[in-house]
Amino acid sequence: MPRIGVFVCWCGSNIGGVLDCPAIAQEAASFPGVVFSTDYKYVCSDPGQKMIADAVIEHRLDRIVVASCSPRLHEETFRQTLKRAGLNPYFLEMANLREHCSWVHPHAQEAAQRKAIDLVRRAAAKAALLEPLFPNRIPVNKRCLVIGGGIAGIQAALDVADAGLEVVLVEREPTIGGNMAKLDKTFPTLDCSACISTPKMVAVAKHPKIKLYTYAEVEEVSGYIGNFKARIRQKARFVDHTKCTGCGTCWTRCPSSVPDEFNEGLGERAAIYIPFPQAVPNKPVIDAAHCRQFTKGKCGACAKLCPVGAIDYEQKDEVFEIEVGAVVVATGYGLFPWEKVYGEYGYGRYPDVITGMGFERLVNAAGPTGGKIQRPSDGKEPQTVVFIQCVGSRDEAKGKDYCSRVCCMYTAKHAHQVLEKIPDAKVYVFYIDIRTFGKGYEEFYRRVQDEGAVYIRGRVSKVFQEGSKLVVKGADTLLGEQVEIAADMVVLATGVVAAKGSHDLARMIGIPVDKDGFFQEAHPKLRPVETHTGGVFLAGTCQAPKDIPDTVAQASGAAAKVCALLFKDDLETNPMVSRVNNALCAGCLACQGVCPYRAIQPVTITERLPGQPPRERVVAQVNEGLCQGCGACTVACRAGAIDLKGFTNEQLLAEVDALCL
Amino acid sequence: MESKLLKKDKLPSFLERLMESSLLVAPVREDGLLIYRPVSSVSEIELNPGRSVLPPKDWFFQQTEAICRYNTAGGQLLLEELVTEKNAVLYGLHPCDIRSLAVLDAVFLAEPADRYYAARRKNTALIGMSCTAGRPECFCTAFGISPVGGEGADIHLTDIGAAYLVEVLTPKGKELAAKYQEFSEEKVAGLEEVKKARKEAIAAQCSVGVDQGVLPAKMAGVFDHPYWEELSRRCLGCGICTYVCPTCHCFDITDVNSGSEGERLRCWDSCLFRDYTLHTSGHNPRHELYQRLRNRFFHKIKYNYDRYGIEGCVGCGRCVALCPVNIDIREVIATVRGLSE
Amino acid sequence: MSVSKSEVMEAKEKVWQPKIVAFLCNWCSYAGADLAGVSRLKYPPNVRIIRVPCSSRINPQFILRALQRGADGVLVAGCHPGDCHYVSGNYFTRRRLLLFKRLLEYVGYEPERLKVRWVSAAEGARFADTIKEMVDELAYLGPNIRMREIK
Amino acid sequence: MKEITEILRREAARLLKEGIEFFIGYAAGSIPVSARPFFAARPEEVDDLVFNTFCVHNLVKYLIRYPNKRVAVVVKGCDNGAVSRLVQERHLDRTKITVVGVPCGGMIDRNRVLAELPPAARIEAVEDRQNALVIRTGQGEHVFEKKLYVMAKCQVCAKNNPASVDIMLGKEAPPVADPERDPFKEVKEIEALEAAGKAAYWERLIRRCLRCYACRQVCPACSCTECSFEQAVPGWQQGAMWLTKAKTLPDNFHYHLIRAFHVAGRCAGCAECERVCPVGIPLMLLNNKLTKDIKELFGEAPADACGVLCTYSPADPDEFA
Repeated sequence: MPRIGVFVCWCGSNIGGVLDCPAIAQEAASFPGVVFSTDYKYVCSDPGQKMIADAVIEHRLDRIVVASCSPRLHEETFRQTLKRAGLNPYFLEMANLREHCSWVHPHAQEAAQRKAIDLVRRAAAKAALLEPLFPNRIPVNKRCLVIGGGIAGIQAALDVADAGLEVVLVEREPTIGGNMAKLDKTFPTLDCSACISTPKMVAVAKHPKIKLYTYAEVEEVSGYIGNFKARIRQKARFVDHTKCTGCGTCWTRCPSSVPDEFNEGLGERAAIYIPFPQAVPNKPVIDAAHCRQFTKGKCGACAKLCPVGAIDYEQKDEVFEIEVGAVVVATGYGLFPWEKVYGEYGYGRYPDVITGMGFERLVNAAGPTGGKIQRPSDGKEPQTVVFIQCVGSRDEAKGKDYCSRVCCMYTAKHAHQVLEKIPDAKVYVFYIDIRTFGKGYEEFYRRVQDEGAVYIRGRVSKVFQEGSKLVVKGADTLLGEQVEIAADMVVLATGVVAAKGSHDLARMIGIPVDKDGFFQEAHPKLRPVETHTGGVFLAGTCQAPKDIPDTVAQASGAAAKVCALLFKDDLETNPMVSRVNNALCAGCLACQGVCPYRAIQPVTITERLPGQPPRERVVAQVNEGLCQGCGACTVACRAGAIDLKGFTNEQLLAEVDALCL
Repeated sequence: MESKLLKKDKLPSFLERLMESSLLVAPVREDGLLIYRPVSSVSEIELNPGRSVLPPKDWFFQQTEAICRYNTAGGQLLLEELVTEKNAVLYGLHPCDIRSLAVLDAVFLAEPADRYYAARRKNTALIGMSCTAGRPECFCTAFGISPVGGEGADIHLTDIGAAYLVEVLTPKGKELAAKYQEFSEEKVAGLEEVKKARKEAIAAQCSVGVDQGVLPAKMAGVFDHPYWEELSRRCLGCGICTYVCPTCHCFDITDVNSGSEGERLRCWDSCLFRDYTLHTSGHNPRHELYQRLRNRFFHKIKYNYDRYGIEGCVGCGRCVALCPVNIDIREVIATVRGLSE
Repeated sequence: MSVSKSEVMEAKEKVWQPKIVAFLCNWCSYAGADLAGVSRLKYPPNVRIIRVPCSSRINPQFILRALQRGADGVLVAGCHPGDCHYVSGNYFTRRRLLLFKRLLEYVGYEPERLKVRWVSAAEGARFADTIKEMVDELAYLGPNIRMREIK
Repeated sequence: MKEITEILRREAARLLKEGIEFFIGYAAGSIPVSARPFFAARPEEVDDLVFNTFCVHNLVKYLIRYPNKRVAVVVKGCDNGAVSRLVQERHLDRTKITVVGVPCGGMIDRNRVLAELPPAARIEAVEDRQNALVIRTGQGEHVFEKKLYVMAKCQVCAKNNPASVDIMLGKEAPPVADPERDPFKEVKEIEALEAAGKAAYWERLIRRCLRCYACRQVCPACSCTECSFEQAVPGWQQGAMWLTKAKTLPDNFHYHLIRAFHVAGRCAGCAECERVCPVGIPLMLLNNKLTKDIKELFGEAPADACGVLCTYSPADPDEFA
């Protein structure tokens, strides 16, 4: 019979203010197996933990129930307490009296008290059946996979590589650089985006510890912390980069022209191309969907012209597998597809209604207009420019209620750029609220107002074409009147959304996404770069909208986490994994079918029953390194031969029974 | 022995009167199944029952019986024994089932007597009922049972057309007869002949004979015969034969807990189940199905006789009729006889 | 069936209150219930929570056991489909419980006795609302007496 | 039928001479209107083999006992599904089994026939004609039109000629099922009841269960080495005590609901569970309910080795959102 000790925590007044903790402890003393019970102000405090350790010795306790806060918070704390007290750390069961009782039922103290007693009874019933568990050790592969080559991925890769670890960086576009490479200037310092990001791009390409795969995609990630396997598809570029010198002959002479995605469709590129002049690698790829050699079966201009014979129309995708110990997901963001939902702004029918990112390209010296601000429709310099903020942000009607965090500032920057480049231009900004929380942001916003930008608080209800003008109708909610502006160009501050394909990626890696499609961090405050999957970390806007300094900071944070993990030689495994009782297993392997980690395999055993001749038969076997302890197999197993340590059938039934008294 | 007549039309009112002072357990047909259970109205009763699916043993030795309650709250053990003291009358027992109670008595009433069984037995009066026809599976005569005999009942009824012949066989029966004498009439002559003819007619249908006292001895010699393995090939290992058997009496004890209180239950068990003789070590002396099936037949024909002087089978034919794979104890008896000759 | 009942038990029987046993997955729904607490959302104290790693750990037999031993209603909550911490666990849960819930209803349990909900770690309010909703529904239905031994 | 029996004996003798361990078929039963499973182990035993309209038993379950032996087994259409299921679940090595298919014209529901004979009538002879069963008793001749007295499963049977067997005996039998009959008619009738009505219906039936486990023992989908409901000693076997031996309403319900759930999507519809039940619980109403729901919710059962509950589709209906 186990000897259970029950420790009821007041958590100051958090629990003690609603529940009668001494009475709970007193009631707990009558539960089967409980030989000691007490209450204390803060059980998690040093004296509280010492009290447990002392009681273990004094009362020869071998199972501990702590009735306090959520086990998600302090389970590990108390496991360590048990360990220090000489007990197996898994001889702990917690009753959640705070989050699940006192905090939510302050209005019904009597019923809450009864509930608290039930919760402790449940914990004691489970505690009585706890078994000692022992972790295994698994080796750690000292290589890191970074998915996404934007500024977040670049920063994470460089930090990890600089620490001396190997990095594999995979980018799906032909170049690294991401969205930051498209930006003209960065707020509020107005330094040139390319000038500060391209050196980092080059550093990645040159770093001896970084293996860079561009135009490649991660197709599958399997395995577990310290021991992942990733399958990577290197898409066919049709250009042999080992031969190519990046001379540029091909793309200048290519007869095809295609809307240029890098320039947000505002310019054109060839079918064989580099996305922008400072691309890394600075070698082209062929866009087979638009190349005449592929679509029409004849052309071959680039192949004829290439001085080194690097063009290879026969090139195939290559698929290969790498092994890594950690994964950093840095897949960035997309922009809100406003054309589909904003009918009031013309569903994208008016060429002079452009997005903020389009404006970035328009104003960039390497952009389609060579840095001159010209309207796409007729190439004229706009005299009146209207900026509309919160397009796809903070707009529940369009399905996005969060703030994208960067639009206020980039719009201010755009306003500044118009006023700087076009003398006497008129600039109007429609906004809901202005959010300028960063260092130097508020000052920059004031400066733009001083420069002449007119800020109008209110939403725009309609934009329509009238002659060569765009009429912008809206409300000025501060003055309480309707506003109508005849503009030459309208710039929409489209919000930040989850990147294309991020949902599929999340499923492939096994990390959750939040309601908006961004990857879910393990804790919003305390574990912002970790995910719920051990060994997988987040960097940048794939987690939530953020500006460049925050992105870079998070990337470095993720890199620090990767280093902390990969500098270990081996890891302790979670001992709460499945186990098979061979005597009951019929070898049907229903469990194998439901295991998401491929942790179950058939194995042939020799069964020796008392008084029976030995017999060979197949049973299921759990790989404890792969098993993550979800327990799906335990329900698939009809015979109950497979059980989950720490959450056994017997324990769970005891919990049900204890709650149903 | 006292004999009387009970007009058929008076039987319901007699039973109704019985119900006033006792619980009446009687054959009832539910969805075509004949079972014995306490009734609340005479109209529920099948007055001239055939063979029930479940034997009436369930009344004395219940399939699941709470034998005590306990409470350990506060570190103290409180026990409450649960013995039924209720008076009951069990109506409509056929001779084979009456005999089965003698078999169970040998087990449960031998010292130290089982008090749960003993209490029910003591407090229950038995009203027997002669058979009017045999069924294809009947073979009670093989064990010397008369299909019209009431030995073991307190009062025994035999259908003789418009009335029942009432035989009052025990002091308990006498008490009942005296208490309800307004229902009975004096017996007419010639009824013994009716009974005898009925007995012979049914006996002629019973195809199997058992040489009492001889067959048990013969069985010892066939314990290791391959026949048992062959027979067991089609056996499913279910518990039908044991659960419908009027003399099977194996049970298992289970505690059903609910926090610090609970009940101790006595539940029927079956020697055909794989965990029947399973030891804590994992060893099972009857690991193979043939060993378990053999044990059942040895118990019915030999062990029970050796131990108590009475066979463990009463020829009711329930197991023969209900075995899903037609394992027929009559064939087993015949085969064993053949094997040992 | 008790020999001597505690006063708490007797008090409980006087005014019947629905009792809900909830099985919550550790990563989403248990965290969601924690969030309800952190956010100080109030909901009726009729629910008792059992933590499991994943909703796919919930054997239908646990649900049946709870309903037979004293629960008036059972709540099963897990991550939203596609968001399972263990990749696919809740898809299996969904299949199993779609079927099992129908089976329970087929033998006479009212549909309200078993509720399955997807509750994410961010949906504290949804958890609290689910409990409120269940308590209302169960209070209307009355005590669960199905498939129990009535002594 | 006689013809089939003759071919059957011939084939059995041939297979036994070729060295198979057993030929599992049927022999005449010892009680009227019955047959029994029969294991022929030697060529001279084949003369006891029969195939007639009483051969209701699904013999496939027996194969689990001989996982490493060469065995031949007679299957009807409704028994056949169990073979592939047991092979998929690795209980059987298909290469070691010879599956002998017999065309089936429907099996007689013995209980219904006997119930219509006059009480205490002695059966003297039973004659199996093409479309009728003729029983002679001391009180005359009773003719039963087979079509009206076949088992419930036969009335909706869509596979009375087993497919993909190793040896098929005789000619294909014409369809047995009544095309007008909805296989889920009874299930739908129960579904239409109020909750209280459903509970009353099932409580009355399930309370009666003896827990003799015949339904489990005969079921080819109940293929566990040891049933989870037999693990009565918690802790010792690292198992949980799901059930006690107690015949109580909750435990009876637990047993039947979970057993039905365990065979969900794996039940081949042979209805043996219902046939063997000594207290007449219509167990197929549970199995058919699950079969119906699976079809409605997830479409036709996939060929997945471990069945419909071991797989999923992200597009499964979501009632829980």
